[in-house]
Amino acid sequence: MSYGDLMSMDLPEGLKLIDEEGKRLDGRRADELRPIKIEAGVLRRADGSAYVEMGKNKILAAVYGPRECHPRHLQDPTRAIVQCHYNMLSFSVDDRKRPGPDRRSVEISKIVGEALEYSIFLEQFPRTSIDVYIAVLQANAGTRCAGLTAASVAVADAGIPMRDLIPACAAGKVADTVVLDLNKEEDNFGDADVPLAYIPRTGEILLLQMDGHLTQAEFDRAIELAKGGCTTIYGLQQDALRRRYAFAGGDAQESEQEAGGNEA
Amino acid sequence: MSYGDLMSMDLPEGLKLIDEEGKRLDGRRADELRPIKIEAGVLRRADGSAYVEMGKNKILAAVYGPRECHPRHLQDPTRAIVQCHYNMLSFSVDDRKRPGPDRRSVEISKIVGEALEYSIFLEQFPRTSIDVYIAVLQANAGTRCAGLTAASVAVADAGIPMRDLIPACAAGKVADTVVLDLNKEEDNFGDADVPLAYIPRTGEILLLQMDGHLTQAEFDRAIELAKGGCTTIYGLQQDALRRRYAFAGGDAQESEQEAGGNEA
Amino acid sequence: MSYGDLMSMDLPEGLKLIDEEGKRLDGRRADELRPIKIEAGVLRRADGSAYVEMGKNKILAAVYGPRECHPRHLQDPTRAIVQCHYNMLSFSVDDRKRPGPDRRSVEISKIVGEALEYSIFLEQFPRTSIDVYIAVLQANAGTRCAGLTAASVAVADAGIPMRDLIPACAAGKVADTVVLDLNKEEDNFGDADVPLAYIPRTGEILLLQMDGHLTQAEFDRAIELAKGGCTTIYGLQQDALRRRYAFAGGDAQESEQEAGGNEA
Amino acid sequence: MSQRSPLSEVKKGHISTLLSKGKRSDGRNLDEMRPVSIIEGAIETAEGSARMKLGNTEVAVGIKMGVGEPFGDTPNKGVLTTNVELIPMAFEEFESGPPSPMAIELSRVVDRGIRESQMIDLEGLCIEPKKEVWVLYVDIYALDYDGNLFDASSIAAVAALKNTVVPAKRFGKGEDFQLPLRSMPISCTTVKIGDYLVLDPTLEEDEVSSARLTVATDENGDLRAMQKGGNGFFTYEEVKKAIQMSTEAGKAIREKL
Amino acid sequence: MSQRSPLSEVKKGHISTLLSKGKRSDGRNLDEMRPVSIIEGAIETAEGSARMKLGNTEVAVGIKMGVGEPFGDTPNKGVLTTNVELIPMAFEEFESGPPSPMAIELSRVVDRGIRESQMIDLEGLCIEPKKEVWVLYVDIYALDYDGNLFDASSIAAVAALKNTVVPAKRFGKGEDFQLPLRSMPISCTTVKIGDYLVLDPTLEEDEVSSARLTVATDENGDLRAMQKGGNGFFTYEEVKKAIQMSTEAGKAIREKL
Amino acid sequence: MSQRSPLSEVKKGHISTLLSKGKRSDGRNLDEMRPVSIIEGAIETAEGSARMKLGNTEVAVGIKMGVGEPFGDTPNKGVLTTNVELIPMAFEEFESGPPSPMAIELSRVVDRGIRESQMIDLEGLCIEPKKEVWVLYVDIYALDYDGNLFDASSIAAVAALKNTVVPAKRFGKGEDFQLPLRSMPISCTTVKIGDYLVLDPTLEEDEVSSARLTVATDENGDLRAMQKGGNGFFTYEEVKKAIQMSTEAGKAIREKL
Repeated sequence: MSYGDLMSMDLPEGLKLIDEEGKRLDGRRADELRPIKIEAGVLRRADGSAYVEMGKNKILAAVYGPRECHPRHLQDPTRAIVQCHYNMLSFSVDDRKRPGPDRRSVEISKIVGEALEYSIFLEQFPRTSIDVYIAVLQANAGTRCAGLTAASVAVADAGIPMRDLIPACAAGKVADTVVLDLNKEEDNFGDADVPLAYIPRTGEILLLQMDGHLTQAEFDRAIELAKGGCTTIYGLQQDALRRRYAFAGGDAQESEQEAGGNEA
Repeated sequence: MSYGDLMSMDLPEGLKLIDEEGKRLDGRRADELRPIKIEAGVLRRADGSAYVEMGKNKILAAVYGPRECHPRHLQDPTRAIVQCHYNMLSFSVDDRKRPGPDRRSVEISKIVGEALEYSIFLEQFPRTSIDVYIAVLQANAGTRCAGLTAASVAVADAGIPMRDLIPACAAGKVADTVVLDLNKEEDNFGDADVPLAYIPRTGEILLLQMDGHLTQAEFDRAIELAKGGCTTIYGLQQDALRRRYAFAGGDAQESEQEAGGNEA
Repeated sequence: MSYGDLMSMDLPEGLKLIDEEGKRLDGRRADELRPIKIEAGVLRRADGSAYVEMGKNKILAAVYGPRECHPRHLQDPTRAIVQCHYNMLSFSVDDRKRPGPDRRSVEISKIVGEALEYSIFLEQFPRTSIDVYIAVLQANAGTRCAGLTAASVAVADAGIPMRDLIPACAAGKVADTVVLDLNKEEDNFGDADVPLAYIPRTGEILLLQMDGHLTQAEFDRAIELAKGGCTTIYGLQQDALRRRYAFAGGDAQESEQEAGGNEA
Repeated sequence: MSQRSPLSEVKKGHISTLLSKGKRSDGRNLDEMRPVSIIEGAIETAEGSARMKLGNTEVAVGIKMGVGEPFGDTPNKGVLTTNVELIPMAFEEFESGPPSPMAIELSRVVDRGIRESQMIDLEGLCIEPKKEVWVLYVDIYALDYDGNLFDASSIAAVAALKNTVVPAKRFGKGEDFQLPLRSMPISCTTVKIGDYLVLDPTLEEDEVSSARLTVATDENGDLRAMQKGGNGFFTYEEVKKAIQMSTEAGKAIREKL
Repeated sequence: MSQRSPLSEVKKGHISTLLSKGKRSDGRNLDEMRPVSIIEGAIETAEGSARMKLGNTEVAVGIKMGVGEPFGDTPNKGVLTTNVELIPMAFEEFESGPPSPMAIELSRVVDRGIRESQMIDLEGLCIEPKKEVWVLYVDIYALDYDGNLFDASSIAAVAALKNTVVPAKRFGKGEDFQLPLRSMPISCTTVKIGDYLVLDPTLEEDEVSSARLTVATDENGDLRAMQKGGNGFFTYEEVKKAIQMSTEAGKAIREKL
Repeated sequence: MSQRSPLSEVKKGHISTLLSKGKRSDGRNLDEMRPVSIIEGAIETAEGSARMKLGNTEVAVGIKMGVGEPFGDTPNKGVLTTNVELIPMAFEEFESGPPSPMAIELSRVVDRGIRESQMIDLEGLCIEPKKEVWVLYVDIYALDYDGNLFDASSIAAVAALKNTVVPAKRFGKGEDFQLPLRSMPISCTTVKIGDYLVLDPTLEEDEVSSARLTVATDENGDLRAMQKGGNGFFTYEEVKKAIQMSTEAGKAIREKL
């Protein structure tokens, strides 16, 4: 069955999002993340950059700054501002997306940028702008979380003083089951999606949305799973930066790190 | 018969815009205004505001300023400028209007703004802008005149020094008769429309347009009727401001004033 | 046969772009330019202007400047910049063109502006802009070359110090023959087009494009023809300026100069 | 929310001092909404409408409908479009022109509150599958701004949808009928100022807050949509408390509609 | 017209002094148009065209036609679109980009002069009712600007429409035919400088004027469209006088077309 | 290329001195391309794709296809659209918003290299003449910019087209099939610095150059497209030399694809 079929239809007959053994379409358990690969320092021109694969999501993030703030009227004399631009490339989805920002990407840029602002010591760079660009090369549900995960590594790669790295992932509800990290089929045919950005060390929630229908108990379980996912991703972010600094000066390494299970 | 029917068709058979007794579709005589209600000071955030109902027209006007002029290149070192924005809300007409200015609203904003400029002592506020916003909540022919009537009260409510209030209304030609204050059906099926803004005290004409076909004698008669309408509206504008100042400090009163006949 | 027919179809049966005697559809030989008329100083408001007819092309060019550079961020403290705007009027082509710049006109504006920059002593006017406007009133293939030819005369007419005038014309390949100065039918049904701007005195090539399919030998022949065309046009540009200055003070003269053959 | 000018630091101090005494500058309790007044159906040119005041914040909502084609992936469902216009009439910092990120976030949060809660029976708006469906525009205009447009917009939209009559006759599609509704989710918003959570913030409170949480709940107290905003954080305990405040306030407002 | 810089006060003084002696800086009488020159049909790619000079003001008008759908409320009428482009070639203050309010007002006044006067027999442009009609674009470009584009644009548009041939053959709709016209309204514009009314203002006169009145009259001297502009006023006596000047000047121009 | 700041004069001096010794700052010969690395087919959501590095310049190209109507004048041909996006991720001077003249020139040069060379058999993309054809979008994104996007873009586009599979099954139009290609033109670009011609300029070299020539050649060494840019000049001898350098480099790259 092709992508396109799955996208534009009701759940095809006979297809079960979760089978008798509790396995999901791609073989994962309910509390399992998709395979994740994080690489820091992948672009030459940007001040900092990162590449993230999360399942079939492929995402680049680049950071420029702190630098002079454009447009001027956004300058804040007391601190830096973060200008975040989330961008799905035209070929990252099944039906070609017109280049340029649509309303969805403006909203995601706003909430991802707000989360990043919290993580940066903005007061150290008054009047400047820190510009964060997220390019989704291939999308498969969960791009805002994977994009924020990448962007946070790129900010660190740019050497900008940070409170902490920000990991993010979603939990949701599929076939009456609360599961971690929905893929595209689960997102299309599921009942709810809860993207979360959460700093494990402090318990701070920086991004939180919810779509769909959850009882308050289901919501609690979703947050519990997503917190666990964030904890795993946080470790992978740190690994990526460690590899980057270990090999600094040479080309960024193509070292892959897979996140299998997740003891959330 | 619904609005939509009337709008998109020729005049339905058997329907007469003016009957044997000289009465119009809504029962008015040729020289009669629609019922008018004017209220000043209806919004909290704006520096001045007014609400006008003129027949089935429902219009809000708000004024901000004098304040710093944006965009800068429009600043005049010798006086204030008036920036007027006439805006039909999407649901104010039968077929939804796309939000944002179209060519018609740009033209109306320009001529209404020019009329307002004359009424304000602009020289007292060099380099500033006086920003006037007109929102048409419900439209039924004559919105530019009702909008200017409302905007002028809002300028007064903002305490901006004025030469005089500006009343405005239209006259026109319907079924070979020159009539005052066309409603929507008359505007759609009539022969000519003449919007006028006229200061009764001085005889100054600040807004004047004409569409359709009039002999010069018919034009004279139309102006005569519209002058009379302006005189009546001028009184209602003053009443609204008097009520506003009488109760200043408390909430604006929901006092209604209807204009029945009109001895033009 | 109407224009429209020729435009939207394959080459109509029986029609030969070049006949047995080597004559083209409009009777020209392979190395012949279309009739050309150049007039300088045709507008009153602009600092310099010119009108060019090249076959059925009718083109106006106007120059303003050197003047303050807008937008500011384009200012160069060491020299003037040239801002060129090539504009096809809506009725200059068979199918109405929407007013305003499309991608084609942005590209032409860029390459024509770059050619003009070379010809002007920009260093004499730091921080300023020289604004060049080209309006195509009627188009019939070769408008970028005719537009550059006109613009260069307009710059001279504005009294801006120049290295030299820039003549431009195209050569191309039609029915297996390399020919000079393609008209619209030849452009539509031909195999290649090579616009060229070339200063005869110095041999400098300032504009060069190629579309289609040419062997390197055919390309050489096309350049040879186009150089000859430029030499002829250069003479007509000089004549136009001489007529303009001879009658300076009075209205520009309607003197026509036709370029018949061309000994390239 | 994000701009921390010296002035707002002073304001923040003042507001925080009050909050530490359990008070707000307009006298409300921390979990109390401002007075709500709703006038339904006042716009005759709209298929449904509401003008709503939430304290000094005022919005006008109009519903317009038309006939159009369904989307390819929902051939038997009507089409819903929600749009919030932050017109400069309402506030000196709102500008004409393309919608700001704030307006876009607002539109999308209100839209999700209506869409994801399945409030409207969109299948009841199908005329002929794959060919013709009703298209429904929810247009929300801010007229007077004193904070918390999230709740004013979404509650007024619900009120306008409630009195919407599908203009079938005008379009030659049979008799007019009431817009088919199902559940009725209510959105309520809490912001965090210092360590305090306050419901339904005024503009002044909004400006000194660090984070915002909008929660839409249904008749059963289930969650239907949620949106965190602002460059501050919530702990999970704070999220739970905000959900509780929104659920309670939502109940009270639902009774008024 | 509205910007009163110190410089223009001086200019205004000079022009007013002349006017008080019944003179204008270019030697014309107060009720005299500048020389008019019109070249019809010069643009072969257009269905109709005119280049017109009114003194030093110059415009080019081209008519393009195509086949399209009628509007729902006029199923048996052709579609007319009028557009004025104030391109920067014509004047240093004209800018590229979206049309300015001045350009929009101009377009709409010219459009009304053509549309409301019922100059074009739009029913003669119906091909098949409800399905196919001729679409007609009147595109007006300012090439050289020295005031009073209202009259230059509308007169040149009338001239271009007069020589327009409907390109029926090219669209496979039978034989070409002359665009069906009825009346021929002419617009003439008067401005007020101090207490004087002057016809057909130059740019210099326009800049020091306080108000403008454009009046379109037909063969019978009836009024077909009117537009007041500027932030000054007219008395009704002045309006009457301006109408009279426009009517007379319109007659003279009509004879030249 | 055109901005000659004092800094770039210094840079230019340095680069020229090296060139006079036959050297370039990265050690290449004057007629040598930077290392090329191409990963084909990495984007699963695209019908065809390539990520390409040319030295430190990097682009991603994706091909998307759909079904649409043909243009009236080519009723039996598929529709091709080429677009280059200079996103700000790639370079601090690239800006969001409408495409810059640089981006437009790039798009059009790459488009002509594909279109005029008749690389794609567009007639093989006709489904039903006059009614349905395949529509093909070539979308090129600059990810990392160090000069010469002309060649990186056009070569990556060729690579992506090579691995493109027409998604016929997804659109209910039969079995998927390989995109039908004919010739394979390769574009190579030379710039002029002082009197020297250098192939495949870095950004630094591009900034100090006076003129640019992009030449697309096919398997036979025939010319398929050409574009001169920059405000300097070439002599005809220089043009011939640049063509020769591009032809040679094109051959080498064609072998790698």
